[in-house]
Amino acid sequence: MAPSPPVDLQLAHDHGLSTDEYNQIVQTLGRSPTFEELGVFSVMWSEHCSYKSSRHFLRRLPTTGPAILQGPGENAGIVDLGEGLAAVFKIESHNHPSFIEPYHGAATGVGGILRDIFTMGARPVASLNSLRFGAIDHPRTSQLVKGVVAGIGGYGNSVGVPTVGGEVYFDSGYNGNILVNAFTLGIARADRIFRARAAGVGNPVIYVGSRTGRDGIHGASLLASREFDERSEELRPAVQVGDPFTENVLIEACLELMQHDLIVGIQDMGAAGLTSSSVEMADRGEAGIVLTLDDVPTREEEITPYELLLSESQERMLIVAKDGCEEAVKAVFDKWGLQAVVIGEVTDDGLFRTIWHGEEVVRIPVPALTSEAPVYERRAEQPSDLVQRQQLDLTAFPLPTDYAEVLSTLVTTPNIASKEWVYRQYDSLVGGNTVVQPGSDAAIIRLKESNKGIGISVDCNSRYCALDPYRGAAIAVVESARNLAVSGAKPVALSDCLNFGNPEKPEVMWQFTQAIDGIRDACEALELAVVSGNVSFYNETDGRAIPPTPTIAMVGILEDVTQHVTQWFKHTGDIIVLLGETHEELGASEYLAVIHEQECGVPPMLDLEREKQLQQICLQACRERLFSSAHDVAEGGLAVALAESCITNPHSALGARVSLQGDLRPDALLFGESQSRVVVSVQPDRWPQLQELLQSDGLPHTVLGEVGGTELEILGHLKISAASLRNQWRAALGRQLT
Amino acid sequence: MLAKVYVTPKKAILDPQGKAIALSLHALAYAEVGEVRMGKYLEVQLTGLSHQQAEQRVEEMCQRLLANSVTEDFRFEIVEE
Amino acid sequence: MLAKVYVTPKKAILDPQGKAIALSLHALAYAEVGEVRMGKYLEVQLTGLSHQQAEQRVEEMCQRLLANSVTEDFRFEIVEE
Amino acid sequence: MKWGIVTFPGSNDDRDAWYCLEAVLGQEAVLLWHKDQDLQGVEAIVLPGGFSYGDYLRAGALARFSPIMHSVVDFANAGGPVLGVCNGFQILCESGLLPGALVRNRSLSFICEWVSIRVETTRTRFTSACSAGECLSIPIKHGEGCYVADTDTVQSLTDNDQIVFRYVNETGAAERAANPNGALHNIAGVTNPNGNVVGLMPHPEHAVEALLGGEDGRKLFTSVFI
Ligand SMILES: Nc1ncnc2c1ncn2[C@@H]1O[C@H](COP(=O)(O)OP(=O)(O)O)[C@@H](O)[C@H]1O
Ligand SMILES: [Mg+2]
Repeated sequence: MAPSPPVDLQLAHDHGLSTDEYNQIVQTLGRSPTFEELGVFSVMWSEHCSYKSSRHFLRRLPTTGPAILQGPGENAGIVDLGEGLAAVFKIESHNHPSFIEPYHGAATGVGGILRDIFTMGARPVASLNSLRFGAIDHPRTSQLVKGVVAGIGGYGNSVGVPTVGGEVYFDSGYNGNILVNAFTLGIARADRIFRARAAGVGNPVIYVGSRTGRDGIHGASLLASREFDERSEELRPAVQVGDPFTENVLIEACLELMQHDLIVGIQDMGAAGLTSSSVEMADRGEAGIVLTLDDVPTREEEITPYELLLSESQERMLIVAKDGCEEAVKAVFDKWGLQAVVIGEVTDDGLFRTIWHGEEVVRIPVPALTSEAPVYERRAEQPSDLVQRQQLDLTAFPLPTDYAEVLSTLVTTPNIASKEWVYRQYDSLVGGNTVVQPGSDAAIIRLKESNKGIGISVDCNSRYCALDPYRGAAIAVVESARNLAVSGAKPVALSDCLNFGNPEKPEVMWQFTQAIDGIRDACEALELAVVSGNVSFYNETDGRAIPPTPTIAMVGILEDVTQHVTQWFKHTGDIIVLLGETHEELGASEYLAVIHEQECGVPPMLDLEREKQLQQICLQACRERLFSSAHDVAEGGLAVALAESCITNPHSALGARVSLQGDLRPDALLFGESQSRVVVSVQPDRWPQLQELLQSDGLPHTVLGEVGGTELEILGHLKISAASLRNQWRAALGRQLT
Repeated sequence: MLAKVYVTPKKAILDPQGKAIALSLHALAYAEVGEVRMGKYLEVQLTGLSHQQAEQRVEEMCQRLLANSVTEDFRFEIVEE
Repeated sequence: MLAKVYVTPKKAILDPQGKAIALSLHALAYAEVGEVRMGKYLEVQLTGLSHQQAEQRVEEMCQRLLANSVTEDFRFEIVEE
Repeated sequence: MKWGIVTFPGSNDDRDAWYCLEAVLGQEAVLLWHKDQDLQGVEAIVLPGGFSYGDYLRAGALARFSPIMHSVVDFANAGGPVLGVCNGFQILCESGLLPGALVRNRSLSFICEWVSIRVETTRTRFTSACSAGECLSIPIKHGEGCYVADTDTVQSLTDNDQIVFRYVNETGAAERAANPNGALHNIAGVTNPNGNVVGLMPHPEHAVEALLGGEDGRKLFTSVFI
């Protein structure tokens, strides 16, 4: 085996550590670190594991509430569902790996988030994903989309967790950095939550799951460097490849294990594998941990202790068992054909220690890797060109002559076109709980154990965020909440995935802090808590950062799942009503971007009080079963929302005849994206009751017209066959992805 | 002319299929079986190329499409039929 | 000892993967490409067998597990390393 | 009536089939572990959907050798009703209990959607409660559901009335456009000569509750016990 290289400042730099950080390490240890220790520090102090640039600002987010059982800090957040049940959920990014190898990158992203959920004792019951790709005509986009979607399906379908929703956007801002954010929700018994704690001196530390290979080792550049170049090509770090079959049995085995009283703590091995899992468990348990690396099951010969500590091989878990329960634990995993090996024990010395060939190669105080890791309050500065990009002079844009033409162009633009091409490749039914499949504003699943249901929606309009990160992030929160409210699910908590560029750049840091404040203010107004999340920085290529993308995954509850509502028109003769008001707002709209090829102006203004009022009304109307359909107005504005109400029924199209009042520019009236608006349809005999509700509450609303016929007609503006519009809308994405 | 292309998972890359197949063979009492690796085998019909051109074109096809350079190795042979 | 096993789709069975690859190759302007067939290539490590035993054992593995007689043909070679 | 649902490692819809039978249809249902041989006296068996052994090598190829399959084969040969759904259908073909094989979808991609299938024969244990020509709305979710068999096999399937379901359009016609995966003659399910072993790609256990999109799948199960 090749000898470890000498540890010096240069090597520290190769590991991505700054000079100050290296000095802090030497100071903490009172000596220079070993090669293995340097590796451990470099991963534990990496942005990914330490949140060193974001931690300070994340403290601003509201994280508590009556229904919140677990906020940020554990593997996932937990919400109380009542009746002794809890929802465990989190969203996580797998952006960089997915760009390098779309299939395996996306697949292992799904595998990783699943482990975060079942490690807490929850059975995963629903996954969603939020995807961002470059311009659809960019040479790499098509292959990336196909690879990512196949990877999400390939893993999720096989592992047996339904993929019930998500979002996909295309924007040239992602040409060099795609985003793959994966969300999973699991159901646990509120009194049977498991946490990632190492406690009880002498308790055995047990390694379970796949063997360790050289997958995704972080010191890639290093291993390929001078000291090692006699090592052959195969010894280079390898991309992680997921094994959904192993994950499938790992889930069953872990959930079965948790039925018995055998373990103290359990943690998945995610980023920085063995190192972060054991260090985090020791940290949470305020204990120490010692591992004998020689006992770690390996896939290849000649793996070094450095590689064992940093490998990111998939489908592995770390368990702290009760002393004496080793055999019982092994028996459970053996039943499922999995390996369980004791590799260490819990200590009281507060140290992370690892032994290799009888020698101590790592000896680090646990807090040095966690609470005492560097935290940066980086400089934030508004981008110099922002004000200029926010300018918008509508008089510069001539009114279109054919609005029907504009509408069909909009419903076939990749960001609005049907995502059926994507979600039909996902098993959205396994588990037998899917009440509303992909295709409506929110996914709805039922709880077998009760009458309740859960609604989930992921949203972020990154064009809004690029032009105003504060308002854009606030809108992401209210839109995902609105998607739930119009579906009958009361929003309770969210998980956020904050995707940004290089935080060492003041403009990026400014976008980040603005987005945090936007999320905070929207959450406080709507009484929502952030219970889990993930930060992904350095989404940047050749100095070009992605548009700020704070993806919001919102979870809501239906007390009675049969009260859910879908977005498409149901019956001829139903009355169509617009809830909310339309203003002359075309800034940052899909209409400007697609029809006038301009991405400028400010996003629509947001009145949080009005939004709250709207959502409460929608929830009450759903409870009283007043809506035949309800669909929030988003990209493409009112005309597109009406069109979607006509054409998104999975089986067929249904026409409508409406007239829009208002002395706005027609294009703003039709395609403006004013917030806090919902298109609903109501059976005539229920309209009086709804009208009374709206009037007593003083929510602005307008009767637009009536459902029926084969055409969508917006009097004085357009008339178009609903069936043909539906066909164009369904075929558009697949056609453009050739 | 026929190109026989063999695409195999890189040595250090996990091969879940090979692993599962090996386990099943053991279960079927083929104790003699050690590691199993599973890859792809492609037969590509070619026309109107010299052997040398074929060599160079197929090499290129493998790099561009037939093999995933991140996870797979490839080798091929050109045979006249 | 190593068994190299080649599993190919029967001529009668349509091979959508091979077809798709041929199309992509044409799209990449490899006009010389005719039909493409895609099959599996397995490498099975063997220990403690005579060459003859290996021949007979691997034949059996193919018939029982590695190939599906309805849709696939197989052939293999045993190589000493 | 007592049903057994086999859990292979990687089975996914085993719990769904159990819930369908036990909770929705009020049957007694037990999960049978793939390593066991004892069928616990069940009177009907379901080989569920999912990805047994990850579908590695070929869907169903590895599961077929699980110890429990010996008992399932004996049970089937003795005339016991056996239903193979999706991966279960693939396992039945791999183990020779049903003719033909299932290969990659023509589109090469996984497909999850509700489809319409037409009942071609009511003489099987799982279609006796249906009427011939009746169309059922049932979801499919598979990547390897393209049914293939050689010409002689197809001929004998036709001659012996062994084709049980075909994919059809909304008017009940088995046209090409209604074929989601390229299956030969739109075949969605087949049976053995006896009619006691049935395999199909669609998931009847996922079409038994109105709340979840439809109840047409019930008939396949009620056929056995009513
Ligand atoms: N990547 C995806 N995976 C699964 N479903 C998706 C994906 N992208 C979009 N969908 C589904 O397509 C429908 C439309 O998506 P979208 O237009 O983003 O909805 P909304 O604008 O209401 O948030 C939703 O039901 C969504 O769940
Ligand atoms: Mg919406």
